[in-house]
Parts: sequence; C-alpha cells; structure tokens
Amino acid sequence: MKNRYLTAGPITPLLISELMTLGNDDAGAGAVSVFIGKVRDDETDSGRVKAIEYSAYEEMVSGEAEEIVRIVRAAFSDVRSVIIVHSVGIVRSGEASLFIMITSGHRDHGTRACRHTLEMVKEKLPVWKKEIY
Amino acid sequence: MKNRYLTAGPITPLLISELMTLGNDDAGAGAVSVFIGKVRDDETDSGRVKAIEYSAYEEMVSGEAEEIVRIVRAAFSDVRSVIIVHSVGIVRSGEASLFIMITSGHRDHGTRACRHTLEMVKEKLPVWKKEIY
Amino acid sequence: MGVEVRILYFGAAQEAAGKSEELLTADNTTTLRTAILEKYPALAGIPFRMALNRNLLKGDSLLAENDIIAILPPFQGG
Amino acid sequence: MGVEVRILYFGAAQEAAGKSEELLTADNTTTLRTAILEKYPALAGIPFRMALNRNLLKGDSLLAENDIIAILPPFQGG
Repeated sequence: MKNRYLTAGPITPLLISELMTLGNDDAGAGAVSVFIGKVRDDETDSGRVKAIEYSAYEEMVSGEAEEIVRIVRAAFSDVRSVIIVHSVGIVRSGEASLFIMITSGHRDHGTRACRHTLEMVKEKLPVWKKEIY
Repeated sequence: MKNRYLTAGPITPLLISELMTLGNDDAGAGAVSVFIGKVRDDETDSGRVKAIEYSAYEEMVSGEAEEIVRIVRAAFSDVRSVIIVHSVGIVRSGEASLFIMITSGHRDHGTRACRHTLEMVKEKLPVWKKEIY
Repeated sequence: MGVEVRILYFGAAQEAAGKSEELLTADNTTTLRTAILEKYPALAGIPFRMALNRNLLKGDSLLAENDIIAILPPFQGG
Repeated sequence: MGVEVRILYFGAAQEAAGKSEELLTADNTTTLRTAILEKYPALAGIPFRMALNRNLLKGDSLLAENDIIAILPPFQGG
C-alpha cells in the first residue's frame, strides 16, 4: 500500500513489533504510549461479529493523518514521534485494526497525546466499516 | 526472577512482543493500551546518563502491584487485564524499564486505566534508581 | 449549465447509490447535493458530508471542471 | 527491653547506613526510628517511610520478635 497510514488487512503482531522498533534509537524518548484498536466479537441482533471490512478514502487519509500529527505536535511539545496506522480490508475479530504510537520525553504529554490522537483518528480519518457475521 | 512484576535487566523488544501477545485470545477486548517507560540519556551536572540501576524491595513489590491491579479493576469496570512489569538491575539509556498493558472492551476505560496504573506504579512500587554516568 | 465533476461514494453512501463513482454535472456544491439526494433517495437517511478535492467542505463552493467530490457518511475508523 | 527486629535499608538509605540490613532492638516503631536516625545521621536528609512486614506503616506500631522493618526512601520507579 502506497499510503504510510494504511495497511491491507489486520495489523499483525509482527507488524506491531516492527512499528514499535521505530524510535528505538531515540535515547531522549523516556515514554512510549501505544494504543491498539481491535475488532471485538460483539453479539448483535444480526449475530456475532466475525470480522469487519474497513474501507477508506485513501487519497484523503494522508492529508487528514498529517493534519492530526501537526495538531498533536503543536499541542504537546514534548512529543517526539507520532505513528498512526489503520487497516483497510477485512480484519477478523480478535485482530487489530488501528495502531497509534507516541514517543515523548516524559509520560505526561505522551499519554495525553496518545488519547488525543485516538479521538482525532475517530473524528477525522475517512474510514468506514461493515460488519461481517 | 520469581516475581511476575519484576524482570532482571531491561525490558527487551522481545519481552515486549511476548507480553503483548497476552490477551490476544480475548476477542472481547477492543482496546489495548500500552505504556513503556525508557531510560533517557539526560545531560546532568554529573554528565550524561549512561544507564540506571534499579533496585526494589522485591518481597513488597508483589503485594503493592496486586493492590494496584485491584484498584484499577475496581475503578474501571471495562478493564479485562492488567500487566505490570518493572526492571531491576542495570538498564541502559534507550532501553525500557517499565511496561504497562491494559486490555479493555472499549478505549475510554483502557486509556484512563493505563494512565492511572502508571501514576500508581510511580507512587506505590518500592523501586529506587541510581544513575550511572 | 454547470461543469462535469467526478463523484465518489463511500461507506453506506456507496450502498445507497449502488456505485462507487460516477460523473455528474452541477455548478456548485449545494445544487449538486440536492441533485444527488433526488437521484438516490436512500441517501436522505445518511447524514453525509462532502469533500471537494480531498478537503472537507465547509459551506458552499463553486465547482470547476475535473473537481472531485466525495460523499462521506460519518467516519467509523478506530 | 524491646525485641530484636530485622532492618532492611533500600535506595539512598542503604548508602546512608552503609549496609543493606542488620538486627536492632526496639519496642515500637517510633523509638526504632529515633534510634536509627541517631545511629545514621546521614538518614536525616532522607524523608524515609517504614514498612512493617511488607506493609507501609501508618502511625506507630508495637514490634514483635522477628518483625521485618524496611527503611524506604521516596519511590523512584517508572
């Protein structure tokens, strides 16, 4: 996928491990805050969720994600790096569909920036889902 | 180390990967919130920090950590699991010394519980550090 | 009158329109919105926003040849 | 008078006492604290708390044979 903010299919444990090595060479980063969103096997009126198929307006995702990163960096000056990856395509229940990682000098800005990034991803990223039962 | 809340030396990327697979089989967990504390190479009056040597009152750590887990679970009912691991011994700058992971049904309790656990770890765990320059 | 623009349908709007894209003619985004709602009544149930050339629309905008309009149901990422 | 208890020194208190543990005799935690401060003047600069048998002390407590008292400088984990 040509878009650094999107990945085809689930965000696998292997991909998570790889993403988490980013910034490992920054010895000024004392705090790493990570949020991973996963597909739940919710029981609904239509049955138990087996998977979610995500779609995105890929050409718009980059601009919006870059705007989120800009806002986070401006609001939390101690932040050193921001990683956002969202799945497109089918992600089964139990698998991850969203990865956010913030590295920061100290914990305060990092944990707050992580939560803020998460809220903005939900609000700003042009992504849609369709449950598969 | 006989204490599940402590590990000898740094919390390596491999250990982090292993810890993060815990709870992977819980398809009801829609949110995974992780905080990793790392040793910074701070420049101080005594020179640049090369490493930190952590010591702990190991026999007391278990009881305090279990108390933290109890408090977090009571305060955030949506939390499904709480993992806390702290280093003892030498951790070099750039390496991790603290790992916290919360799995929860949804993001709200998870991200708040992660931050709350972090604050309680700092307040309650009998751990001390000594900078090495 | 009006210019030909490309319309992209996403998420539930894609299902309501029965297609992912098409070409339509309009002179501004307000008349375009009305035309789309008339063409696809099922879209009335979706509180969609529109993007013009990848930027979320705020208010009305005139259209130019080759503009790309996206029909965006509420986002559901995360 | 008093009973023999085991004292554990941690962090900066270990450096101030020059040892990690020892046996001392006292009848309650308040007199023990005073005795320790008299024995190791360097401890006066450390706002230490005490744990009795792995539980943080709140207030004073009588001591029993084989009790374990830990001298705890401010925690620095994380």
